[in-house]
Amino acid sequence: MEPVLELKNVSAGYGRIQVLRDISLKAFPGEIVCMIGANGAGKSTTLMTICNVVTAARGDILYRGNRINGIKFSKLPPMGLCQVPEGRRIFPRLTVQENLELGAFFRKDSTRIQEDLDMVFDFFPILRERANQKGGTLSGGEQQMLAIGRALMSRPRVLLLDEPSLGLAPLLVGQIFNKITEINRQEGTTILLVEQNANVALKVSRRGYVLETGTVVMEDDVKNLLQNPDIRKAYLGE
Amino acid sequence: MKRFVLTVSIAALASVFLMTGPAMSENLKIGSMSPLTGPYAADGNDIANGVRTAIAVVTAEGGIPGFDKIALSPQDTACDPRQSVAAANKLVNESVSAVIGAYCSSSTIPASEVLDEERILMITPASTNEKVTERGLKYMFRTCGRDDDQSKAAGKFIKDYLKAKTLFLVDDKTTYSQGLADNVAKEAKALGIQVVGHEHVNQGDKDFSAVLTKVKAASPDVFYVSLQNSASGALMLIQAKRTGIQAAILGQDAVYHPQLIEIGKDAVESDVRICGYETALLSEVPKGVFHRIRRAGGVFHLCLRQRHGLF
Amino acid sequence: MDYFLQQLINGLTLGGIYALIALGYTMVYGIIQLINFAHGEFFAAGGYMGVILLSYLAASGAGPYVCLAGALILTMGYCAVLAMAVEKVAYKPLRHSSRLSVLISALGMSIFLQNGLMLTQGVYDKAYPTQMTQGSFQVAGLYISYMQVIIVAVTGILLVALNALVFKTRIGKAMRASAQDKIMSGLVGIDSDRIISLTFAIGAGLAAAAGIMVGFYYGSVHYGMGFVPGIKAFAAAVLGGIGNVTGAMIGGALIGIIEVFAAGYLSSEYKDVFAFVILIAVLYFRPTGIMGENVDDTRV
Amino acid sequence: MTRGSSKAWIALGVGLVWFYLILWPLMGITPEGLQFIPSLVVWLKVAAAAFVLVSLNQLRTAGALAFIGKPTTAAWTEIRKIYKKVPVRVWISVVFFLALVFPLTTGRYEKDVVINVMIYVCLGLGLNIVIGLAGLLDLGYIAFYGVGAYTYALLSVHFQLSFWLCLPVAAVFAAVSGCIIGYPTLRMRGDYLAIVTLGFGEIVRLILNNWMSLTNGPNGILGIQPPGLYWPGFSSGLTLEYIWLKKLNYLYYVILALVVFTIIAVHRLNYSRIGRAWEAIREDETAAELMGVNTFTLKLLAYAMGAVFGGLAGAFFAARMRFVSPESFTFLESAMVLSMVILGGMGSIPGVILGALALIALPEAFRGFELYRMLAFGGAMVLMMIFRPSGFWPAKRMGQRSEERG
Repeated sequence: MEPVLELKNVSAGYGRIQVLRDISLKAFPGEIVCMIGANGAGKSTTLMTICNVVTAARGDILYRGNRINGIKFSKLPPMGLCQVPEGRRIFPRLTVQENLELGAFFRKDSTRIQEDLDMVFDFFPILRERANQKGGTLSGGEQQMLAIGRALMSRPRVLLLDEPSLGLAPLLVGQIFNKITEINRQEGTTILLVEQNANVALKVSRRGYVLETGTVVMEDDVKNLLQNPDIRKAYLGE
Repeated sequence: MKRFVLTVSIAALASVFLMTGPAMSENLKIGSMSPLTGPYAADGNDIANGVRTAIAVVTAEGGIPGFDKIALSPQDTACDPRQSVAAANKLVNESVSAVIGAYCSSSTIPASEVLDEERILMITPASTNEKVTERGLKYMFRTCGRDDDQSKAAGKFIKDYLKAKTLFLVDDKTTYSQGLADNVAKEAKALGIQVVGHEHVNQGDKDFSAVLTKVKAASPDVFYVSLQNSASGALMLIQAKRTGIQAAILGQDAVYHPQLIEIGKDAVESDVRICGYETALLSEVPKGVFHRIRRAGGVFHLCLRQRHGLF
Repeated sequence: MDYFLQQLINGLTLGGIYALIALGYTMVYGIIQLINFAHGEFFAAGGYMGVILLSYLAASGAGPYVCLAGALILTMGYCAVLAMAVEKVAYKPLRHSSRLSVLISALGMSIFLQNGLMLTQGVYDKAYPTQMTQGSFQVAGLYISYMQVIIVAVTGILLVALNALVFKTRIGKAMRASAQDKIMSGLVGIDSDRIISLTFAIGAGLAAAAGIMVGFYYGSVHYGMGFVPGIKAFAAAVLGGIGNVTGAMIGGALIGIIEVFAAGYLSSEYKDVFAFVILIAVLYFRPTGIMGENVDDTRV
Repeated sequence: MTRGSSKAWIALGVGLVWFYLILWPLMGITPEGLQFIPSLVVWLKVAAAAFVLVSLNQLRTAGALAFIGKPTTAAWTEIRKIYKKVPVRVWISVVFFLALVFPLTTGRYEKDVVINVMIYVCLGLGLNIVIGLAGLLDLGYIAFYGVGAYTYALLSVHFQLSFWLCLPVAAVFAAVSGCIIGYPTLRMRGDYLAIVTLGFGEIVRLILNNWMSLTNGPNGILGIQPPGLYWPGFSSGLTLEYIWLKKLNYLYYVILALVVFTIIAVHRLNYSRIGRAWEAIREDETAAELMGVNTFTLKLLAYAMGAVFGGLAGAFFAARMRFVSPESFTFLESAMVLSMVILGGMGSIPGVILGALALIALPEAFRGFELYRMLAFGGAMVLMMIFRPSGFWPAKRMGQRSEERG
């Protein structure tokens, strides 16, 4: 089966500082793939490189078969590739509703946008309550839901999630990840999940990559990763 | 202002030739210093073009003995003292025989010291600050009137011809216009005219509504406007008409320029202009005429000067 | 009492003009944190294009209202195109370098445009066909000229329209989003370069409208007319809280009224000094301006 | 035609179309009708110039200009290598020697321009402390220049004090006004600072122009004494007569001494404890505050130190012109000094000197263009900024990570 998203020997960085060193990665349609690694391993940089916010020095980024290396990152959402970046980055001085509507900024089909809006409000009822509140006034968990809701509004084919569990209480983390699996099952969205919280990430996804200091050190099905002693010691805290 | 600057430049150029003995080099180099860029570019270019026309006129009449060509090197001072000294030094390097120059007094004064040191003749057609020629510089001359003599004529005109009792003055804090307004105020007080107000605006202001409302409240017989150039003069006259000021408006020579009519249009249509070198000109006109025009809120431009020797 | 009201009208008119220019400063600053020193030149270019189009349309026999409306719209369009070109040439290449280098590029562009106007339009002031809107009417002893009413009215209309655009429309949302976080707005599909270009166009359009009205109100335009009002409008934008659209309107009106009352009641030669002293006093007690919320400096 | 080069041609084409779209309405629409010829003529000239530039650029990228390109780049790397090998102290003494000899070999005009450059070097280095080191955007710096100039002018005219005595007095007055202007801005950040300093600059200029009794308003102050010196006069035995340094040559050496003093002082400040504290404030004011840097007093000190050099340059300016008027202290001058610092390279002494040279010598070089002088100057400023955003000679320490030093 053709991977929907593929990185071939990609290297990238900021100026002369190399962050990603020769990374290759695949994500198949409808699959949840996770990438775990310590802080500063280059997880966020990988997602930013996929979206061309960080330009890849070498290697190819293939999305549905065609090379998207040089494309302006504002052209990706219409192609179905969306990202919820690190730290959620919702628009603090826009209302919750406006944040969500911006998710569908590039879409022209206004009737279906309204449907999606109701769908997101059903997914995250708290957001319906706070629809006219400014984004900045929401709590961490609510902001995270808003960020994911906003990404849903663009009906992504591939969703890049950067540490959704960041700064959330364990109970909330559980809720968020149920929603993520629900989205994947219902909408069939391919999800590339970047997480520090290895436990939760590995439970939810089918395949996983382990990233250390900019290189992929291991790639396997989740079952094998869970048994692997090194992984258990390094990431699962046994 | 254009015709005025032109006549002044020709006079200046003519005097230059009398001063410089016949030099052997085949072409006579003349320098000109005026603000070709910046806010005063209109007047600066008048001066430069005035000198060009003067050269054309002189060459048309057979040129100067001993020279077959007169070359002009126009320099831009942008009314900035630093740039005018640089321009003066450049002209020294180009070894010009004389310089027609500088519009703002603040450019003329420093530049004249440079040129005087190198014994190069400098004639200013427009800087009216008394200090320009009172510093004992041998090579510094002026062909425009000084502030004090135009104000004598204005005082006399207001008193005898306009028969005004009260006077309101406005000037825009530039060497030329403030000096003139202060002198006119002094003359008016000496002649027993009551000065009901003397306001200052800043050069470059466009909105005079606040000051004009003050003038309207004071409702003087004559409103003396002393501004730097015709553009600001037109601004003042349009807004004065709009605020419904009944007083007769008296302007000075700098504002007397064809451009004033072009911009002012109906605000200046009842404009009586008396310009020339002789106060005697006044005597020919019967006194009552002006009095009647004043009552109708007419606009006058008085730029009379005592006949002054050129040197 | 009449004197007070008459000065108030003068102040509001002047304030309206400053507000229109200040809007351009605030919008451009809001989106790329640039003090656009060339903005005053769009105001001047608007003044010139206004009289060029007016005399052309009048010569080709159009009625007064057609002339006025036509000139206004076409001039705003022209200045929008000019602003977009300036942004592409002088600011876009410096998008990722320090904010100070863009500032100097703006200064250079201001000098360039000013002299460009002088060279194409001549050094003399260009007269406005003021007979179209001359005349004033009296209300209880107060002299109000038609032009003063037009300026305050047009300023009000343009501000309401701008507020609706920024807070009610889709493009407005994109502009606000882009101002708050350029990377994230890109990730939801907003092309920030197009939004920045659009912001410049709108800002310059408003400044052009102000240019035309100043032309009518004062009777003539001069290539250097944009410099001093530009600084005053920038002060107004900061007084109102830089980056805040309504703040620019309040700031503009305030600076206009302060200036006129300082000239009317205190001394007209120090009116600018009072305007700046009050600006500094307000900023001392409220460092982010009247309407400004504390915009965090660390922009991504 | 490789993909890259066709992109350049397309950009040129689009640019020229836009240029005509902007130029034609300004020149072509006249009450008599629509004219195209004058604007077309101008457009063709610009198009031809642009065409030449782009084709040159294409040739350069395509390597066709190797026969010029290679030797120049080789020479340039050579110079760089020599420059690195030879200790800086040698270079400085060479430059200093050249500066000493300069006035003897040149005419009045060149001396005058270089004196102006040196005045603006002092101003630029002073402003560099405020912006380059402490990162405070000061748009009203010329106020200190004015305070210095008027202080010396008034002291010299009213009390006949000598120039050398007034120098420190002018510096103190400027420093005091630096604190007065600096104080209200302490709590402000970024561009709010810009407008407040701009406001103060305008306030000082307006006061100079309107306070008739003190500053004689627009008429300015006349008859200021130039610097004097006791020089061993051989005419009547070995007596020290007092000669006025009026000649350009003498004035040149006075300002040269002032520039050398400024450079040494700024250099020492750069690498002193205060200098590092200023740089901490510039990089991140809150972090600096947390680390015990007393930002309030240090920012005031930055204003004061910057003002001192502004005052010194002002005093010399007054002594040299022997006439002072408010027209020399407009906002445009502040903008010019600011441009020098940023164009030359923030925080770097050679950079500021290059910046001053560029922005004073350039308008003089364009003097031949007469009306087009300022147009070319504005255009040059934009182009210089685009091709060297971080300045001609950026400071080495400016925000560089250690690995990038390599």
